Amino acid sequence: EEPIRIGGIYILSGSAATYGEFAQRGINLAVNEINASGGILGRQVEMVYEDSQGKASVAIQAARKLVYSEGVDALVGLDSSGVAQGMVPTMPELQKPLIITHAATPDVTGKLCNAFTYRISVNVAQNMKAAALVAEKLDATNWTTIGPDYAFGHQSWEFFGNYLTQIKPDVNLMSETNFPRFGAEDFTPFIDRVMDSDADGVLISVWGGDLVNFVRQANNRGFFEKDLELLFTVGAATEVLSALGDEMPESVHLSTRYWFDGYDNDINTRFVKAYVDAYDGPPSYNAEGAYAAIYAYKKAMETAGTTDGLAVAKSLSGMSIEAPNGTVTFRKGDNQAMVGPNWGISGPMHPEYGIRTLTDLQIFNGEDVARSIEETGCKL
Amino acid sequence: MSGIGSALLNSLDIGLLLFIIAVGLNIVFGVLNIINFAHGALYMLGAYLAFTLINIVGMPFWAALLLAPLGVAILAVLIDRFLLRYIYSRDIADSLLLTFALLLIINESVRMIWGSGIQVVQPPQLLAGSMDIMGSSIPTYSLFVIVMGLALLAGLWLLFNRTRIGRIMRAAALDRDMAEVLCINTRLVVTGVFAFGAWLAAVGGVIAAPMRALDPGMGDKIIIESFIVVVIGGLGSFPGALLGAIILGLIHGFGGRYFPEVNMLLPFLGMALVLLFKPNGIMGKGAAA
Amino acid sequence: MKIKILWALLALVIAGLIAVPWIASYFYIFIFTEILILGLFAASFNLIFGYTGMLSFGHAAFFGIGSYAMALVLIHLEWPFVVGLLVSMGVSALLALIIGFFCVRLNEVYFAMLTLAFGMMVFAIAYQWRSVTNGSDGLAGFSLGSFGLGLDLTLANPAVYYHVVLAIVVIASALLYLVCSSSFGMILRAIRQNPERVSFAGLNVRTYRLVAFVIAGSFAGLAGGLIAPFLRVASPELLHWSMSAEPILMAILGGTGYFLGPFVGSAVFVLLETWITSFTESWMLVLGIILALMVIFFRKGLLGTVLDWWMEIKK
Amino acid sequence: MILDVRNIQTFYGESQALQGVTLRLEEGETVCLLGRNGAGKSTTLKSIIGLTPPRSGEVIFNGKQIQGFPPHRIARSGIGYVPEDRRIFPSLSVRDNLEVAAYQRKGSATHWTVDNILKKYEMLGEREDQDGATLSGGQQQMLAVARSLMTQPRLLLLDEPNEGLAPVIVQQIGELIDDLSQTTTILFTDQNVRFALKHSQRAYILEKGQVVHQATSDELRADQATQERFLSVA
Amino acid sequence: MTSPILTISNLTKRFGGNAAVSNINLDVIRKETMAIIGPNGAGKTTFYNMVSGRMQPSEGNITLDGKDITGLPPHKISKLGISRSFQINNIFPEMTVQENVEVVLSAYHGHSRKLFNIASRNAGIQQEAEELLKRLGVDSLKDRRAEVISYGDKRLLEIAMVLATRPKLVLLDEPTAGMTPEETRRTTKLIKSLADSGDYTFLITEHDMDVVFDLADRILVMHRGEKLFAGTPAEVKIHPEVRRAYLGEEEDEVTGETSA
Ligand SMILES: Nc1ncnc2c1ncn2[C@@H]1O[C@H](COP(=O)(O)OP(=O)(O)OP(=O)(O)O)[C@@H](O)[C@H]1O
Ligand SMILES: Nc1ncnc2c1ncn2[C@@H]1O[C@H](COP(=O)(O)OP(=O)(O)OP(=O)(O)O)[C@@H](O)[C@H]1O
Ligand SMILES: [Mg+2]
Ligand SMILES: [Mg+2]
Repeated sequence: EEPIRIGGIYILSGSAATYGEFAQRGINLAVNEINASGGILGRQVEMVYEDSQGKASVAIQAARKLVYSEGVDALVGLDSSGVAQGMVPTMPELQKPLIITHAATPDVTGKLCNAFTYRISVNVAQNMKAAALVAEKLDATNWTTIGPDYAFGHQSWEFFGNYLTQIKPDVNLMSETNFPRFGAEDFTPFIDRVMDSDADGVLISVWGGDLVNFVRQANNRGFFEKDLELLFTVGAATEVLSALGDEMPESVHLSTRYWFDGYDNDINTRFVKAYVDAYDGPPSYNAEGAYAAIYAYKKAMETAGTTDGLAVAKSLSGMSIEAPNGTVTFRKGDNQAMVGPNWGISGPMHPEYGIRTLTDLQIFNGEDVARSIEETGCKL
Repeated sequence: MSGIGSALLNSLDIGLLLFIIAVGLNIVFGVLNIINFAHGALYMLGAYLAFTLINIVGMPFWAALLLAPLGVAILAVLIDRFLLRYIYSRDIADSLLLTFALLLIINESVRMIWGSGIQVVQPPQLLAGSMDIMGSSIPTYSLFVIVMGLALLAGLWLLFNRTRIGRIMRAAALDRDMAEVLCINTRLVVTGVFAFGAWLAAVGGVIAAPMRALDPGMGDKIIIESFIVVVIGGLGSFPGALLGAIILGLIHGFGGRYFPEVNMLLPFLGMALVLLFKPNGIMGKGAAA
Repeated sequence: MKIKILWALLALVIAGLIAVPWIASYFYIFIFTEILILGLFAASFNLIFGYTGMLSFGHAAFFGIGSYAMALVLIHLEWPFVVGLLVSMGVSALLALIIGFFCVRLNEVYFAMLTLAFGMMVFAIAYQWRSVTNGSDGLAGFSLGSFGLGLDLTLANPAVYYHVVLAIVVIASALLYLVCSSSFGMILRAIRQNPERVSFAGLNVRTYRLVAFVIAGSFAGLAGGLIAPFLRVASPELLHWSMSAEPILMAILGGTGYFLGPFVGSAVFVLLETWITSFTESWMLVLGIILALMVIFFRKGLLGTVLDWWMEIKK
Repeated sequence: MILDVRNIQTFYGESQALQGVTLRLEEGETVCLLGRNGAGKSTTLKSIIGLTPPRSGEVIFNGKQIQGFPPHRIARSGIGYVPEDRRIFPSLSVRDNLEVAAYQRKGSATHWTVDNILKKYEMLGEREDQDGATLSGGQQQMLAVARSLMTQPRLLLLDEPNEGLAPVIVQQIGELIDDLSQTTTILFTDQNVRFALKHSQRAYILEKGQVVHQATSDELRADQATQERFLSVA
Repeated sequence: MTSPILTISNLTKRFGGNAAVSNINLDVIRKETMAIIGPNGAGKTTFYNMVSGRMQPSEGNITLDGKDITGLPPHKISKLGISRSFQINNIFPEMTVQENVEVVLSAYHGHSRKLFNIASRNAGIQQEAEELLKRLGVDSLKDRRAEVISYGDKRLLEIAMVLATRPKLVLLDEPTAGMTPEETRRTTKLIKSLADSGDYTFLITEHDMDVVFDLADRILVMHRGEKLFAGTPAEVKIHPEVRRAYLGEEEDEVTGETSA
């Protein structure tokens, strides 16, 4: 029988190509496991990838190609928020389900939501609500941010500020914020600026290679010796931690959408082991998301008994699956998975992986940090 | 350290790194009349080679500084012999297209060889840490970058203005046929200049490696910056390239801090203003526009 | 005689293009829509590059602003499609007038760099003026209303949209072609070869370059107006310098010396990219190699090489 | 024999400019190449120096075949060339224009140095630091000849050396040719038949890419009929 | 008849410290042919560059038909009726010979502003171009690319282009340089017939004294940027300083073939 084809749209070239690669790793593991145990509906699973180049226009053409030319039954993917924003509105046209595994913009399961679009990963709103809960317990009162100068950085700060002032009205959100250009490579001016200011709490949403540069430059500047509460919103991403090694300071708050050491269940144990065996290092959050997405399709297709796009999309809605990060439910009404971010404090070096460990790990409950359906603006 | 002082110093160190990278672009353009889009890719290659030599092979930084640029220069000789030689006599558009193709090839090869992960190189022991100068602590590596930049500037200036080789390069650039009949082996000059430009790019890459995280998009990040540097300072002028690099460093250093809403615009605004009022760049000379 | 055969061939190609929705798989409707739009974009670029000799690195500014204009019209005003196209052209013509006013006084590399600077300034504005442009996310989620001109077309249907694009691109190209072969076009070619001599013939070279720049800009804007509804998004990457590089590549690939060269280049580029990405993830490597070989061996561009070869054997 | 050109054929793309040119120069001779516009005079010189390599035929210089070599190798073997359009390096100074051309062949003496040239040709000496582009037409021509001397040529090819020069300068160029011919073999072209014959010992006449006549300069001077026939000298 | 068409007063051009043209005063009479001679570097081309708008004078005024044109850009000066040729060939290399002339003609007739006519269908301009080429004797080359025709033919083409704008005042910078004697004679004759037709005023520089003495009504001799002497050909020939500075002592060589 013909295999089931699933299309993956990720960044496969340029600076952020590493994220596409992580997703591919997670997907590979899932696909191999599924195929080894008989596939989906008795059919083997086959992946077809397209490079989004991080551009909405490219991703949209890629999706059309995957659906109309490659004949895929379902789509996974999307790393960048801009790509997601552009692509999601075209999904009803394609009549195939899409599970977003990485892009974090709230809108795609908010005001842009539609019946074909799902997200299995944590979004900015969820993560920032958790961040606010972490910040609530800290002594800092003057908060500012350092984030990339595009939607993600600005949105993170907005959501964080809103939640934090709700639960802790006496904090001060500084008007002096810092948004270095994405890919700027030099963050020293912004680091100096924060050090010269009255801030005692900083939300840092810089990520990826930029974050690596940021941390190293901050070390040079003595930034971490100052008495500041630091929240790194994507700080516990394994690629960043392994690049930095012990240059990542201890005792700062790091978040990730999935911490490999945080879940004590069989699926996670199996997943982490398989990943470490295959790729020689701990899995990153977006490898986990992509891994889980394939299993989500398996369950949805088997529930629907078909690979028909509309039917599969329908059965995804409200569905729960067991994933490395526990039971994951796509909430009816906005199709956002109820998953909680992981926040912890950077601790001693991990004996095997050469990265910082997370101590005092807090795994937030997905429901607790999610916006209500009314707040999302999604009308399904 | 006071805000302005440290911002100044920081601008200087970014500026000099940019200078080292951009000056090769400047030379290749000035002598060969080629806009080398692959210059950033060669810079990246220098950085990745350094990464391999230092982190994998375990060589000291200084050996990498010597060897990695040499390797890139050798690659450049091959590129010149097998690809560029076909298009030197054609107009600038062809070289644009070919070096763009090269950029694609090198970028992808780097991704295939080194993977797309983020890599980090440590500075050598000698240059790690900070030094106290006038009561403020300055990363030793920044000083090293500044010294390297200035040393290269001096060397290049001497080479081009005080040696016959420099004049020969300029002559070959102006009129290749005429240079040929005056006993100048222009093929050799051309190959040499291209390899030299690549060498400079790679030196920039090695020097950048301990300061910048390595990823397969790092070349693309630098190429437009290099254009800006070259244009602001003036095509063909080394002190100009230095000035352009420092100005761009200042724009980045102060723009982000004091005009965050328009910081992306500023470098380009600066470049446009320079071109409008001094089309040949601040220190450029040569034919009027 | 040969010229007649060429015209007949062209007619055949257009007939083939009309038939695409019926003869090719559904996906090719999208591919050909993209080819046509990018072809028009590249042809507009070639008016200033191939004909007038001005290498612009900022042509995407007009393409992108055209797409933003269209998106804004559709989101906020809900005007008919044709009106949106006219607005796109108008806005980009205006932008081209402003940018061109400064740029046409410079030559060659300096011109290229100044257009790059202006193009990236427009990009930076679109990226950072979040209240109007929605920043890095771009404008998405607009719906296509009526076509206008009393025609009842369902633009949301890709096949219909394809035919609309085809018709508009053919008309626009015919206009551009007229401009290129007019006396004005001849002056542009003369300016490319020897601007000084043209000024000694009594013409203000800057004015001519500016007019060419504005015409090219407005047609790029038209192409941008067509791309936004096609992609369902107007985003900053359409304004980025790497988008400006595309028409350059396409024009050179196809042949800058021929009016249809950019269209051929666009077709080759889009098809190559589509095909290569199907069989390898390292499509950049393969594309790079193919590009390099083409530059080296097809120096007059594909169309030029083919035409030369054809003229040769039929001699 | 210092130069032996045997039946060379040279093409520009598909169009053939030289249809088999044969000529010989003995060491020390000064020979002129005459002919109407487009006859192929410049192409002959360019074929010898290698700028337009002949497609067939041989060029033997100093006993060695040189056709097909890159121009710099031909030039290094001892041939100097001054093109008709001068080709001064525009943004190099007069001094630098001379300096880049300096070439020292192993085992031969240096006749020409930048300093003795600038001294000898005042017109250039006065403008040592001026950019090539800003020289007047005549000054550029002087510089072009002087520059070619810097390669210490044994054979000098001059393409219309006095085109665009004032009569006084033409005289000077004539004197220069006479002077150089003491030490150097010279092959030059000129439109001014009288001038050419006065300063040469022998002449070749080209027409449509072929040598149609050769004679000593004295013979040709006297031969009004031939002059009229091939050179339209009334 | 004797009202000056071009009046030059105190014209000076300095480059750095050196004056390439220094304090020239001159009236060019309508319909006359005036030659400017002088040693290399005397400033002749620089003088032309100022009159035609290619360079801005450092000092002084240029008046055409009573209108001050000092410092106007080339295209304006051209429109006012001054047309020039160049010492170094200045054509459109990739166009055909015919198209080279057509460009100038359509500029002159204002067709260049037409965006939607088809240039190659413009019979009037085509015919006019062909006539001009015929007049210069290069009509047989009309379909060849301009860059491949020989040097002499390029110079003739350039004269055709100069005449295409029907100028009142024509500046020719060494029109016969590089031509064969035959072409030189033909060109001289052509210029003479144009001059005699009374439609043009000519300013000519030349190093070929035959041409100069043949054509010129008056001669301006420049030396080191200054006016050395101005007068009739006969006066110039015998002027001792001119002989020393320019013509050289051996008169027979100067006058070339005619004396032969
Ligand atoms: N670059 C070129 N491309 C094509 N044809 C050329 C080229 N240069 C010269 N020719 C042709 O070759 C022939 C010989 O030209 P050449 O320049 O050698 O003549 P010449 O005797 O030096 O004439 P002149 O007295 O005008 O300098 C001419 O028919 C000319 O048109
Ligand atoms: N742009 C410039 N900068 C500096 N000096 C210049 C410039 N242009 C011309 N000159 C100088 O001005 C003087 C006059 O030059 P010009 O070209 O006018 O002479 P000319 O009379 O036309 O000579 P020829 O007969 O050789 O063409 C020369 O000494 C020349 O070197
Ligand atoms: Mg010649
Ligand atoms: Mg002159």
